[in-house]
Amino acid sequence: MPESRSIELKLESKIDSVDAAELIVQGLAREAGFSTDDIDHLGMAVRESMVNAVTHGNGYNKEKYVHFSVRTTGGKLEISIRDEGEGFDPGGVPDPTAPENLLKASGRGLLLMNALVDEFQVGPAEPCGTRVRLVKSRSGGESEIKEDN
Amino acid sequence: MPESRSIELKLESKIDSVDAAELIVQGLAREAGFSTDDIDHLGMAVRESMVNAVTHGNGYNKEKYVHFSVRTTGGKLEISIRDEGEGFDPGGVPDPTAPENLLKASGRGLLLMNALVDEFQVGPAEPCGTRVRLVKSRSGGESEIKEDN
Amino acid sequence: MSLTVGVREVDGVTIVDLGGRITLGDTSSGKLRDTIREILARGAKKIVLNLGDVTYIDSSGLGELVSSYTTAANQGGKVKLLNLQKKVQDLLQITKLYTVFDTYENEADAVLSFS
Amino acid sequence: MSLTVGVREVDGVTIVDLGGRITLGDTSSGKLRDTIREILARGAKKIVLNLGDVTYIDSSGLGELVSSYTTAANQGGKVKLLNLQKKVQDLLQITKLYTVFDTYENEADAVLSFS
Ligand SMILES: Nc1ncnc2c1ncn2[C@@H]1O[C@H](COP(=O)(O)OP(=O)(O)O)[C@@H](O)[C@H]1O
Ligand SMILES: Nc1ncnc2c1ncn2[C@@H]1O[C@H](COP(=O)(O)OP(=O)(O)O)[C@@H](O)[C@H]1O
Repeated sequence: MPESRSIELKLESKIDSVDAAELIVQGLAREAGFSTDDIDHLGMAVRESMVNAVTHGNGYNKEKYVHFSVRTTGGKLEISIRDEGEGFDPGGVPDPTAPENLLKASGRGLLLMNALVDEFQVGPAEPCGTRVRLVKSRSGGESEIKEDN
Repeated sequence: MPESRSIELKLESKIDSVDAAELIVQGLAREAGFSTDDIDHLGMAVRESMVNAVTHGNGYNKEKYVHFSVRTTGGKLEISIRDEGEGFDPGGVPDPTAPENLLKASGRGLLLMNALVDEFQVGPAEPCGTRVRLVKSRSGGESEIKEDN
Repeated sequence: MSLTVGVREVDGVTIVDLGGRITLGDTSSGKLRDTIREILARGAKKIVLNLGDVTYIDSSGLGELVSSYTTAANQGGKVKLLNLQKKVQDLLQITKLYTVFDTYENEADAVLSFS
Repeated sequence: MSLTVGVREVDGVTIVDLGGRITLGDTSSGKLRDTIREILARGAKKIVLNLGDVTYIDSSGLGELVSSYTTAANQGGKVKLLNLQKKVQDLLQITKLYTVFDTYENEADAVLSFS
């Protein structure tokens, strides 16, 4: 069955939107035949990215929205998350796996996103804010977590 | 596991919002341990209700929103869908199962909603528009479809 | 999400193999309607909709099935249904559309019913 | 979605049974933090977090685990982890937090490790 679906939403800057995006992605991934591990990883990656958009990007501001879109085609699932925040320099984010950062209570979101999907991009968006792109393809069997961090 | 979650969203008046609400409800129902049949029925009921809110209620108007909320507590899932439309008189809707209406191409949404969940209410909302409430409890085994129509 | 449509001929009966979802807002509903119109335009009047791979249908989708039926009937044709999944059967039950449609569980029976 | 928290004592070791999701925005993170504070306030210093029924954890949840660890350490206590599901193990791997936490697969070993 050549399943191909896409959903585009303008979501409020609150945690409910994070939960919603996670459930939507998990549902589409399940429909598209992703493995349980892949579904888990996609859910986590989208959760981390949505949390950043809602908190760091939009600062829970009621006037700002998170622009969420997800598309499945064939065995590929593609997510885009854009906020209306100030933007930031991803290169300037400290490595959370460095010994001096290991006991910090935060700073692991970007690392997890990158590890949990096949393609991960983060950068400035038009007209403002930050855009994250997450892509994962249906894997054959075992879960795949990138260990190249 | 005493699973209890709730999600409240303000959604645009478009079909993507229908798909989103459906996937969210299906996901929460799955988490809460509903059967496959129950999940299907909840998905369909919420889809019918969202379609009405987006089309009949808000008329695809970009300035109007659909206020969607879902809550699971114990084995019970509760959905509320409110639009910003003109409202309507549910009592005045013709019975789609009457012989003279059987060959009509539409008019079966409210009937389906009522049949697919345990509790179904539709009526005027504050401050305007229509509110639909759908409640379904986790059933023991077989799917239950109300045949009392 | 897409509805897939395939058309084939068996002993003078036109079988339309449908797959996926028949719901509002997709291109799906248009696709089914166009297919029925083309079939009738060719002069074929015996039509079977094979719903075996239809995973999902909503009230708009049911409406499309009814429209197919009435469009065909208006031109002296007949639309019957084949391979209904339980979900779809339930919906025909609730809506009493089972009184409108002849339904079949295997293709041979459906084809034979026209002769 | 709720994090469930239960506290019990085994041979002088405080075991915190956690269940559900540890994520941002729930009351969950606060719950864990409060529990750890209460335990330390009672003077207990040997703490095992039983994650056997934790179905989900995100980076904020990981942060909460780390905070528990450092809060205890600052008061001369120690937090160890028990019964990690594969998902959680993967996250400790990616984040290199496995170098911070002692982890155990059964309760007896975890309790014994303090003596
Ligand atoms: N969408 C965003 N807008 C602005 N800043 C961001 C955004 N995403 C991430 N950041 C910055 O990058 C840092 C690291 O993010 P992350 O790795 O997700 O960890 P955490 O969210 O726990 O801090 C954040 O603390 C924040 O300063
Ligand atoms: N939210 C709504 N706002 C306004 N009118 C509605 C709403 N929901 C239903 N209606 C009215 O009730 C009728 C029956 O609805 P329904 O049973 O869902 O069938 P259909 O949507 O196919 O017409 C609609 O045609 C419409 O006139």
